[in-house]
Amino acid sequence: MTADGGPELVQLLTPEGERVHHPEYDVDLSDEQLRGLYRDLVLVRRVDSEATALQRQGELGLWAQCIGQEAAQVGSGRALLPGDFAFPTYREHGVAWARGVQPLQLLGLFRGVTNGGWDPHEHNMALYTIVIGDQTLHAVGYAMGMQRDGSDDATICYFGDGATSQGDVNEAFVFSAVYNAPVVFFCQNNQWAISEPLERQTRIPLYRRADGFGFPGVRVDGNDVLAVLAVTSAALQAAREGQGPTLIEAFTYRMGAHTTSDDPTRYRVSADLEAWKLKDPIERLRVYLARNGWADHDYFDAIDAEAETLAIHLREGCRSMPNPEKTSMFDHVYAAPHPLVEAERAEFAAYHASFAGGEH
Amino acid sequence: MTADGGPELVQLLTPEGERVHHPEYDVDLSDEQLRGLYRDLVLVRRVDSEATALQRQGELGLWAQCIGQEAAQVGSGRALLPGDFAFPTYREHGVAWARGVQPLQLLGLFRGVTNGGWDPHEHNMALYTIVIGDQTLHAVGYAMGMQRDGSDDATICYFGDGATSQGDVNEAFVFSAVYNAPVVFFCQNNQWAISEPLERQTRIPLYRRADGFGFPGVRVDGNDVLAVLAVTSAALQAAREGQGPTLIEAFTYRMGAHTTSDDPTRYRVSADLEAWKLKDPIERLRVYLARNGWADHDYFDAIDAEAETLAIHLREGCRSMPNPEKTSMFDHVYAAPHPLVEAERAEFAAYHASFAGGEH
Amino acid sequence: MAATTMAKAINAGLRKALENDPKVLLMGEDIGKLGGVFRVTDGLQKDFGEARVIDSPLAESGIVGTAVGLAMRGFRPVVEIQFDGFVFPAFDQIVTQVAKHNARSAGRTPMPITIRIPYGGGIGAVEHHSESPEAYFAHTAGLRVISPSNPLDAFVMVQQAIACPDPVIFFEPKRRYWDKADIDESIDIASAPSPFQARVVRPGSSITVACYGPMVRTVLEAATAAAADGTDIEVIDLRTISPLDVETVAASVRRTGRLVVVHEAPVFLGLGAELAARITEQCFYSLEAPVIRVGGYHTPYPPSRLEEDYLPDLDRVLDGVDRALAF
Amino acid sequence: MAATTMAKAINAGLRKALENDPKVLLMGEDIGKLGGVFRVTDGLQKDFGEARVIDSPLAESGIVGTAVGLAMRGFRPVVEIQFDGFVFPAFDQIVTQVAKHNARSAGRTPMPITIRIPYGGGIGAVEHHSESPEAYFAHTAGLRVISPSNPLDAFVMVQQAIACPDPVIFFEPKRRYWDKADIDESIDIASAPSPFQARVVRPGSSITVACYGPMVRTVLEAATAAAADGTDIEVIDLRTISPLDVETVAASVRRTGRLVVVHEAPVFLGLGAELAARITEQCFYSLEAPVIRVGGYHTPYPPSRLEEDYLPDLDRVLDGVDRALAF
Ligand SMILES: Cc1ncc(C[n+]2csc(CCOP(=O)(O)OP(=O)(O)O)c2C)c(N)n1
Ligand SMILES: Cc1ncc(C[n+]2csc(CCOP(=O)(O)OP(=O)(O)O)c2C)c(N)n1
Ligand SMILES: [Mg+2]
Ligand SMILES: [Mg+2]
Repeated sequence: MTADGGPELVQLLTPEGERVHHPEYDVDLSDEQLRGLYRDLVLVRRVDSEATALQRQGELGLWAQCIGQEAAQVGSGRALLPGDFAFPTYREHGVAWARGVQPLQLLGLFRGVTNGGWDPHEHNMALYTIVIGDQTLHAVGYAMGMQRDGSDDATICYFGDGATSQGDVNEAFVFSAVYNAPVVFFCQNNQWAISEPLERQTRIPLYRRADGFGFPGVRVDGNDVLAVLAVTSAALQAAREGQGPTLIEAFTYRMGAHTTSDDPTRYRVSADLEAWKLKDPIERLRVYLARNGWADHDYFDAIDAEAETLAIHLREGCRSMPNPEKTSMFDHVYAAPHPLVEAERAEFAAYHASFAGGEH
Repeated sequence: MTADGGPELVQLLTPEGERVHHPEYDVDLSDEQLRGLYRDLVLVRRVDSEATALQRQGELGLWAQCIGQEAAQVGSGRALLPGDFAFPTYREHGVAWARGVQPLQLLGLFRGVTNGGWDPHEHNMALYTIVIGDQTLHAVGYAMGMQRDGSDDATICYFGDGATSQGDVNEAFVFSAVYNAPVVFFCQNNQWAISEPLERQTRIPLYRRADGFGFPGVRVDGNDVLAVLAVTSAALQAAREGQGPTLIEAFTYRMGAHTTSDDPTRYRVSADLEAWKLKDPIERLRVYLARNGWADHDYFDAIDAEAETLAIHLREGCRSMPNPEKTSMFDHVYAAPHPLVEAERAEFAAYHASFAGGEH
Repeated sequence: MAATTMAKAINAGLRKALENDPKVLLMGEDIGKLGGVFRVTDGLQKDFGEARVIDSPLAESGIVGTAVGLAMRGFRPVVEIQFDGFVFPAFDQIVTQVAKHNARSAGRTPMPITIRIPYGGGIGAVEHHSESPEAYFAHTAGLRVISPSNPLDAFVMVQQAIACPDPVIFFEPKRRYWDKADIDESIDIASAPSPFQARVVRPGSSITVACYGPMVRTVLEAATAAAADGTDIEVIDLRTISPLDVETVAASVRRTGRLVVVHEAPVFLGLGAELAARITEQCFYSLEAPVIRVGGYHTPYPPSRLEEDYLPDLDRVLDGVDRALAF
Repeated sequence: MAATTMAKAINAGLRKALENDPKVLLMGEDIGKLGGVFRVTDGLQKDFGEARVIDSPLAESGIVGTAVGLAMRGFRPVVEIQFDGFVFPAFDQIVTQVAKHNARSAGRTPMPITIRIPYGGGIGAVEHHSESPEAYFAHTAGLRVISPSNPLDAFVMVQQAIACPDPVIFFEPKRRYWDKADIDESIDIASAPSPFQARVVRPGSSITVACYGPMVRTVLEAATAAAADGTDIEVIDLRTISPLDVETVAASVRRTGRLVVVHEAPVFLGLGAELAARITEQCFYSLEAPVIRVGGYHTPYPPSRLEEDYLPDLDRVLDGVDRALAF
């Protein structure tokens, strides 16, 4: 497996912050837009690191860090139009950011106060999905719905390198190809599925999986927000135009642990991490902006300050996030009244009432 | 989709019975071996038609015909060595024949006297598998076992065009590729999954599915027993040599109904059937043998007579196949004693004893 | 429609649902031109088009998983699983997604999905074509599980399932597909009895027998036979497996003092266990005998030549009744 | 080994199995270098090699499906499902193949497969990491389902599961992974008590409470508390869920006259239903109260901040005991 992504890697901004050209893909962004992307990346990283800290402080039960993958997430998230619909895994904090989900809303699930967190319809983004691969079929179904509505929106569906081994993901490929559904499969190949390296999932580059199902696959530098934006926009456009699915493999790296419960020192060498640090998605954009005079120290400082404010907001918001009502677990199990659930709710309430004044 | 299999189709014997050459694949068979294949095809077809008749007569509950697919089954089945292991669907009567399973043993399942029928270890052939795709993973696991045993045998795994949509089949592709398992995936693309044409499963030729998983795929004329033999032998050889899996798509046609319960006139036109009749697997071999003087009328007549004898044997054997003992349903649910099953068996026996002399 | 089979009744119900709600979609294997292996969807693709009556790839998880997405988009998918034994590849999507989506999203992405499953034995089929897996679904919070026993219920209940805002597993007793009854197609499903209620289909005073789906006809036949011997069986067609209408059964047991539960599914952890536990708790002082369960054995469904011995029949029902009365 | 955690005890059991039988293989996600997310397989790949301790692709159906093939080839695969909520993608292979192979082949292709599943709640985890799906498997003929409650049982039972010629679903109570006990590693598993038998872990005379896995400790604590109030609870650790050791429970109930069943899994169609139905049938005249069930609700497992309210705890066990005694 090519450690550097190989010649097929679409790149528009080198790790050194140089703008390069690609025969097929390009973006044309104003300096304001570029600064906007930079801001996104920095704020997303700050959300991520703050949440990690909150987990260490016992405020969250768990956190799945996205550090290193911000460009893949922000680049693809920013390629979406409002009518598009995103289906994330549990790590797409950058996509959520781009879809306008409030960072605080991401924390509820990890704090254990909800299994959801936001209104999927408000943001056109599904809830985080923990069971690997399940959401890929939902994305295809949603896209089939778009077809039937005659809309020219598309769905985008996120999953990891490990997920490509799941039957459901491959069924999603089948269904999308057969129905020519307007869906973009966005695989963040961060090289690891917990402790398992890519070689445990495939013996060829993942973007080539699409060949087997008859739709295009492309490998993009997942740490290059411009390339990701360009490639995702093109794939979404193709979907809108009725050309069906595309598989994008965003070649990136999980800079952190799998989650805060994980200890990557057991299974990977730090040299890898060091090598990938040189490809940091934020640094290259910073250099590019600075070199072209589109942003200066003041600007960068201002963003850092904004990030700090956001972190404080997050910290305070998280700490003051109330526990759910005990009986809320009986809510919404069904949309229509259900006698067993109602009976259990009543028993539960009566039982707790019997402790009134006590510890319960 | 190319109706004739397209230029990528490996063929060694044309529908007109002409021997053609292929740059990659060949077989070198004696005239005796060729006659042996002819005999296989004719006898398998006779088994199939007799079983169909037995179903019509009420002796079988169901029959899944293999007519039209004999060359795909016999050609691949004859490519196997004794130590290889075959994993069939429910239609591989020709493979079973090649593995030495007695035709009568095939009938038990369709007659409803067993859910099995033969000893998988005796024939190195698994039992028929009805739930689509499940057996593909078994084949990979078995092949992984062969690797661990240090044997140089291989497994072959049968499935249909429809099955390629199942998650399990794609997971089998993943596992086989990752572990480089000695397995040959043999897909009989008979153009239909009950009433659904190939287009409901894929938008590109099925042999290309392998591209997505990083192992070779090849499309062979499934009605050409020589080409199937050649291609399967090569794939098995590659597996033995440690080159891992191959996907073979045998391009063929389901000449009959899906099963005896099916009515294909509801969903397909008879013109197709007529076109495929011209590609009959038996006829082309017959012409080839006759033209080269390797077999004459007497030989063909003798084979037909043998087929007739086999049919009589089958008919009589089927009719006299005893019903299983009532209590046999409690046998083998577990390999070790199980108190609930034993209690239910005892209750069952006592209950039936209570009707002694009556209708039960 | 006079003398309509259950298969045709469900077809008529599906047709009504397709007519009345443009968001209703059908999806499954072979449901289009073929009209399904039991012809339940016969003619619907012709009349409603391929966009609404969708032949799917051969992948049950794919069928259910895309239905989840369609439901999120505002559709009401009605999916067909071809046979009971083929629902398991979709089990993850059903248990993990279909059942939990409404709760997870606090009601924002309800799953008004109907999963039709022909189930049960008695048709002489090969392995995996005769199973009764309803307990797996009934144990799963978030799902509703119902099963009609006769053509009229089938016609109404399938429409009610589709109209329900919750996911409904709709078990069709395949061996009753050809049972016939008169059906008044003008029935208003909103004013018809709720599908989540049991029904006393034969009042009686000696003992209560609860059953559902394919067993209702069997139990009614047993009741007729028992009547000749002076045993007056009250027969309850549960109709709904989850939620379970315990009240209707309890009311009956309080009068009769005895209960037999009959289903084709294996007894061990089958629905009879739950009903027995609840009725015993609710009617402890009324019960003159423990709840007796008659059902399938703790074995795989046997080859078809043995299915008559596996399936509860009139005699086994009566044997269960006798055992309860012997206490 | 003095004061060994359950996680380490299972590790030791797996090690013994790998040592004693070259046909034993381990397979699962992250079980190699990482040693599993709970470190239960820690060090085993290092010592037994990648051919015997196999990190698998991320696909549960693939794991179980290939295990079926390995078993046919004569191996004894021990597969790990990372968490309870991730077993469902493998459900088809388990129910359709693992459970039925021995019967289908008339005993020629037994499935000596062990499927290890860390299960249950109480560890503050996110969705799908705290479920108790044992009823799905117990309802399935052909499977055996067991669950240890303490390190010593875990050490012995995992080896017995592996040695068993039948497929065993081995449910590991993950919140008890860090409970400690002394373990005598020289124990001969053949002469140890069968894993398919329940055990009275605290004799008592007032009432019987049956439980298994993570609830045993909870129930024992409740029994201690109750003893102070003069209620003498007999606690039975069922250990085996299928087959269910009804006899041991019945013998106890015949003495105490009352039974409470406790499990984390939802009550509706949970194991308590089956035990209640059977005990009521077998001890009808001994029971002074209906069998009371204490367990999970008919809801998805709630977010972790609510799990203490969802899970049966000491108070809820005592409440169940009180309700039974109140009859
Ligand atoms: C069906 C299922 N199996 C196992 C898990 C446990 N698990 C959570 S994340 C993970 C690895 C995922 O790897 P990948 O798809 O590469 O995504 P990444 O975490 O690297 O973003 C595993 C095995 C799960 N959540 N779902
Ligand atoms: C999981 C599953 N779903 C559905 C079925 C019902 N079924 C039996 S055969 C079949 C079509 C199979 O088509 P294909 O794979 O092309 O094989 P063929 O029958 O053409 O040989 C279907 C849908 C099944 N047996 N298993
Ligand atoms: Mg990854
Ligand atoms: Mg086919």
